[in-house]
Amino acid sequence: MSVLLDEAQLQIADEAQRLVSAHYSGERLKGYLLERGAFDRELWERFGAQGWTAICYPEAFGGLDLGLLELGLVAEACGGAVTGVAALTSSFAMGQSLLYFGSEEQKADWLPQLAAGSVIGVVAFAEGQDMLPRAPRLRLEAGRLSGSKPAVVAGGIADGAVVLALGADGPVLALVDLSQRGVSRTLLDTFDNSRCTADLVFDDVEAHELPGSIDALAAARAILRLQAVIIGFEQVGGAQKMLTTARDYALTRRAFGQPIGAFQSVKHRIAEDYVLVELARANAIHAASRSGESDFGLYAAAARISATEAYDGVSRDAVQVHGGIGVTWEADLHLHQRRARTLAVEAGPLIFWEDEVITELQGAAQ
Amino acid sequence: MSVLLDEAQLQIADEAQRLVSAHYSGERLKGYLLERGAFDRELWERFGAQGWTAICYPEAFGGLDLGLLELGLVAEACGGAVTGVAALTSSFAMGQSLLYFGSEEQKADWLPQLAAGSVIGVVAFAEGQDMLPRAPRLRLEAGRLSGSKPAVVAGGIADGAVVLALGADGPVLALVDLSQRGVSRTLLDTFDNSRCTADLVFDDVEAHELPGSIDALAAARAILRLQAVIIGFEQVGGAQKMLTTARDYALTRRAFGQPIGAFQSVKHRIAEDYVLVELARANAIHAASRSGESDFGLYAAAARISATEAYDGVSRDAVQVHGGIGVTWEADLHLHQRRARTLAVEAGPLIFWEDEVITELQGAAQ
Amino acid sequence: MTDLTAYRSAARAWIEGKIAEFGREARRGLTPAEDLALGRRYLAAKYEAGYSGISWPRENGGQGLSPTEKLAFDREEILHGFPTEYFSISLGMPVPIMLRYLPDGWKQERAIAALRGDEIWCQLFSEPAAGSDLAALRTRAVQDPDNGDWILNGQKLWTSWAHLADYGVIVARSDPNVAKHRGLTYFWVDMKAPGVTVRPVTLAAGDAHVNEVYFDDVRIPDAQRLGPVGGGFGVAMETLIIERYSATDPAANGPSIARALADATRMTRDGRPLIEDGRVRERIARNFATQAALASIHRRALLSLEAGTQPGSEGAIHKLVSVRNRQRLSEFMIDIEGVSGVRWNEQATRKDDWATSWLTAPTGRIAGGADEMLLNTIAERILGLPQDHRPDKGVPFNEIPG
Amino acid sequence: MTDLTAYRSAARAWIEGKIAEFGREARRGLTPAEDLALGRRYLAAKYEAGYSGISWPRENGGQGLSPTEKLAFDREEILHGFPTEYFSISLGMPVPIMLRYLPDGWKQERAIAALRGDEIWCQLFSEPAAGSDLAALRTRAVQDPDNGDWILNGQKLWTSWAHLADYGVIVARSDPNVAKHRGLTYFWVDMKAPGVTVRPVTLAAGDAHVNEVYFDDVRIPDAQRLGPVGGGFGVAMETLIIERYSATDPAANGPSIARALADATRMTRDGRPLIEDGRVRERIARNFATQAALASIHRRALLSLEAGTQPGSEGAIHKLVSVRNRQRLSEFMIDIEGVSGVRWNEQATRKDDWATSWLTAPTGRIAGGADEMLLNTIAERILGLPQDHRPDKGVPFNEIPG
Repeated sequence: MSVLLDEAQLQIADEAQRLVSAHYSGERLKGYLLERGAFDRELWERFGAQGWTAICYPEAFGGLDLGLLELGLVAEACGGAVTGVAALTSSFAMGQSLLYFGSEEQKADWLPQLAAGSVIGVVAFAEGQDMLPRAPRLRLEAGRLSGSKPAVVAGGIADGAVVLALGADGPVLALVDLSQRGVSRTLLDTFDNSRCTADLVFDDVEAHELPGSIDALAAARAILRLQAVIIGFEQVGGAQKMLTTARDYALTRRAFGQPIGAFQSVKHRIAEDYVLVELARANAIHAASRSGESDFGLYAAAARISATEAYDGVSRDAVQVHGGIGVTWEADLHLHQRRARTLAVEAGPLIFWEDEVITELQGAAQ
Repeated sequence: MSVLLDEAQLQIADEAQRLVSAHYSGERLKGYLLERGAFDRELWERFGAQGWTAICYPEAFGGLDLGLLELGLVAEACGGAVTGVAALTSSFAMGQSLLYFGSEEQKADWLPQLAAGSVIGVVAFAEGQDMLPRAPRLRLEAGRLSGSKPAVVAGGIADGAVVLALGADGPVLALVDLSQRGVSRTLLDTFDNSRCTADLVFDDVEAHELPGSIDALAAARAILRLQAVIIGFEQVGGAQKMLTTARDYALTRRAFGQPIGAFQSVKHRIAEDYVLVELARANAIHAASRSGESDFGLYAAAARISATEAYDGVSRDAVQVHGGIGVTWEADLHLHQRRARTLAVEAGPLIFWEDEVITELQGAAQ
Repeated sequence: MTDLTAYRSAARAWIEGKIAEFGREARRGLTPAEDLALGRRYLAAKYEAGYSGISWPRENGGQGLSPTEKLAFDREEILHGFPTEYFSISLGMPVPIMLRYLPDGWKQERAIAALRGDEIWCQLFSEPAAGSDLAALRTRAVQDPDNGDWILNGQKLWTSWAHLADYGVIVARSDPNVAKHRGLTYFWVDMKAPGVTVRPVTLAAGDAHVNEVYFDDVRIPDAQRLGPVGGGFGVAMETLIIERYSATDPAANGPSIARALADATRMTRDGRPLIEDGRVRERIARNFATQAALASIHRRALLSLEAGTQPGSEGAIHKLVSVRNRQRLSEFMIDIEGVSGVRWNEQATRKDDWATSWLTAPTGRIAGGADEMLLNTIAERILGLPQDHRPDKGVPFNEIPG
Repeated sequence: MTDLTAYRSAARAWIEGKIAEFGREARRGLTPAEDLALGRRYLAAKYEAGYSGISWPRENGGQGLSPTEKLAFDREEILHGFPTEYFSISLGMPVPIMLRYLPDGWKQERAIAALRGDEIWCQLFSEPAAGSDLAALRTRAVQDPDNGDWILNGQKLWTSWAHLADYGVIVARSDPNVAKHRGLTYFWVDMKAPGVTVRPVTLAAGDAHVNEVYFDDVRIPDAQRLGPVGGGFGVAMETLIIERYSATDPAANGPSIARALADATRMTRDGRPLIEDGRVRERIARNFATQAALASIHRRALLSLEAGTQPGSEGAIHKLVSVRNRQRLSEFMIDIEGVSGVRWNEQATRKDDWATSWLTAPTGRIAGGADEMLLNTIAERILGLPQDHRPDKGVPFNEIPG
């Protein structure tokens, strides 16, 4: 890692771990898996009470004026406990969109509430397989939004959204209040229903451009990078938890007269997983430390790649180490398996971020 | 495998294994590595005497009228012994080009000699990173060839070539006698000099179109597939040899009081290698059995992919299993390491054959 | 060969005639009970048509043909998604093993009932502390000195279809004072007997066809013993290799390569079909190559069978490679779909749907021989590499630290 | 921090002033002897400038600074390909260990000679039958009861730069009657002494910097012993961890990511740059991500050092990941070059050339800790997983089957 955590950061991490673990229950999360549209509202309210929803906002909007790293540490704790709270990262993304590109009025309307956690926000950029469609099918004409956005994380529970739409002169970012008539949501059946992922449909709904987002694709990309780093931390937290679980199981489960961790097929698999987690953690922290720098996009993409490789890989391996018990509904490993894959695609799949790395490297080489 | 070998085929395989092994010497091959332009001429002459150069030609041209599988079994034996004979597959490719696409005169001039092994042939299709360039830079104008072909295997020792060139109306296949003035060859320094790989330069040299190759790219592709299957067998032979070597070493070398093969890191690695070899062998034999069928291109490409994965993978692993002794010049493992990579690129790299699979699958799906 | 070809054509004709009534489409939307009933009807029809127990002796209700005919039939049947899964273990292992060990009469009645789908047998081997290490099982069988009856106590786990089963075969520890694999004895049990309790175990994807089975003082006569006292490990091993060879799917029951190709052609990024992306091409092409090789290996095994040779390592290679590849390809296909890749239809099968295939793949890599055990099998049996260190070797079971 | 920044700037200025005379370009085309001579001149210049032995005590010829300054210097120096490889082992392990164990006076003379490049020390540990399993070594050290001298007999292997070395440290078996790691004793030896024979071992890529070293009745006084009789294994372990942390290259001394990008941009298929192919993009992007992580881990370790904490597993992670990735990326870059990928220039370095990088990578995965040993280190020391079964544990060396 490029930075060593300071006292305040260590304290945030500790507190987050403590609160989230105390709140964790596999049974509870399995309930959210089975029920569309439900999420861990109680935990979400605690996030607000703790000030974690306020981490990345200026004091003027009720924020704590801290950085990506601090929010990342909270997300890491959430990842370890596969919390049923998708709003942490979705609200963050909407809030940052407004903070960077919104009008003063838009900020005043939304940021204090987002910072307090009293409303839930989302961003909706992707369409089909395009994370940042150059010509969105969602249209903004004369302040009215028409069309749809697929598979929006937290879309089923959000109060507001920043969407990427096609305006009169090309792509625009627009703010839309989801409580309006004409907004409909279809909660999707997904393998991780706790994300409250929904298709959003807009039928001639009022929406307002974000005035700072002249180059809307660049603006959306900037927001996606910020979100990807935080989700990267969440992935690291999940991967670390799966690593620890696999290690602990390998020490206690016995076969052929010894702990299975004594077999190199198990032992080396777990060691490789440790390496994956360490690489991912290093990249997440480094990316957080580069926020605002010209190479942030490059390191955000790298962090995202390592985080996805780690969480997918370690959760896959952890199930294998557990054998039969690992594939039961009762054991909590499938919660991580589901979450790993969910986080992997919701902030953009590997091929997207690989392409981002290449584009940034090409830019830097010129 | 789709076919079980019959008695005659088993006998060819046995004889080839016997002759080639008797002839094998790591020292001898290392000599060829150090000296550009040298190859195992004595073994090559034995191939001719045994009739192996004649396997895939009709009796009218002094051939044995056997199939790809029989030649493949010989190539497999050659692969196991990393022979210093690149001409087996290069002559085969030239001969098949003439057999399928040449005039009667061209066949009469060259095939009896190629079948007897008294001349050495090559094909030269690739330019740059294109295995089958659509617009070759090598030009054929009014029966005169000008330009060059890079890194032609056996190019340093060949008597004749079939080249892919750009004619007046597009790509053509042309036959060229390499003993002419105006043909120059630059032997390359490669990591496997026994292949006698050379850049061929043609300065206004007489050459003749193959009249049967109306669609020259399709014709060249057909030849490349045939050659790839035979080289696939050679790769399987090499991979099998590395597998056996690693297994034997793992049984005898001891560390920490037991054979290293008792450590799962070694044991499972070798088991995975066994699987790679079995998959590659199955695909090679299946491809050989599909020669002449409409799906031959698909299975030739699959065979080539599995063969490259196997030989690269198993030789990489075999060195690792051997530890320090495996990376010495004295041990013969690096001969396979070099040969694995050489065979991998000379008949087209993985990305080329992957694309071939996709194209064929797309064709079949329509 | 001509005979076999004729057999295959006739089988195909019969099978195709059943698709409308029993095929994949006919099953869609059925309740579990309806689907099971459909399966029983299919088996009865199959029995009537002479396609059940193809390679079993005629006296046991079979057709007295060779494994080749059975495989020829199976390879056609597997294509259509008939409701056969409830019976595949029953007819694959427990019924054949009991036919080997039990006296004539009753066993033939059972065999025919099983072939017709009227009765189902299950196989009670694994336990919570005995998975890959089967010989570590703890279910106790204590013999009553008065009448020779055995009293079973313990817990079995991962028993497929136990909740539907009428009978089961079970291996239990009859002597804890000897080395672990020497103190086991093998029985058949009536699954409806007093003291047998079956509880379903739900798996990660929500499916529940495996069970925990508890035995509380279940009393069985010595006549239900298969093989000698203390010889249970051998009979268990014999059971596991009865069906040495069966029809296989190189896609490991996941979606096909053709499906991957179609999906990657349909999906676009920035206006271009995903199939144009080298990453996608690589995955599909390499998976095709591997599946083609598995199919070829399978065909070779069939030809070997026809030629009278026993197949070798093909089963281990197939399971190891195909399931792992299915897992990775499914993960990748979810990935490239992007944000909508998280969609999941609980009704979809692993053959239809990348998400279901991916979510159930871990089970495939563990059940019926974990990857690690398959690698050991290949390394030890085929390559002659040393067995793993096993500290419990030769140690009396009751002296092995828990 | 300001001090360190100032130190780094001064170091950089000095180093940049030496590039013309000693850098990569200056070395091109030199004979081995000329290059070694250049290396000695560079070390002398470095010593004069006060950049040798930066973290060693002043009384041993060093600068009395911390590892932080040393690393700051090394990270600048590593960029330019100076001829330092002949001295890196010498100054990294043998000289520091002898400084710990030998009496004052002579040792300081040696240390200064080594720092100036006038003398070179080598490290004689591995043997034909003792690689990863160092304690299995067989070189005998028998003590002469008359005068306490030790007589060495045996063979060492993989000794880097032994053919250039003036002195060496060696571990030998002094007592075969006890468990293998308890019967070893540690000495220093004069490499020019009678009975010492050095033979170069050529590696797969043709390079010859490692050696076999034979000891035939080489007599050394007991004063050349380091540590107690029978304590050699401990001193050997101490030697290996002296240089816990050094400057690293995330590309494992292979070609850089920038180089891969440039090559893939230059090469075309069907008129399009290869960098547009998803397969190429994936490899380059994922390797970039991994290398970025390794660099970050390295920076964290440096910050930890500055903060006074000992680094942990970073070295094992770095070596395991970076070399393996270098091997695979090099293989891939050769592949996509197509038919010309087989070209090889024996003069090229592994940093310059994919083929050389690929051909030498296997050595990197074995020397100085094989992948398998690194995984064991991580699993056992960091994760607390059990040690491998070792049947020779506690068995007297001469009773272990060969």
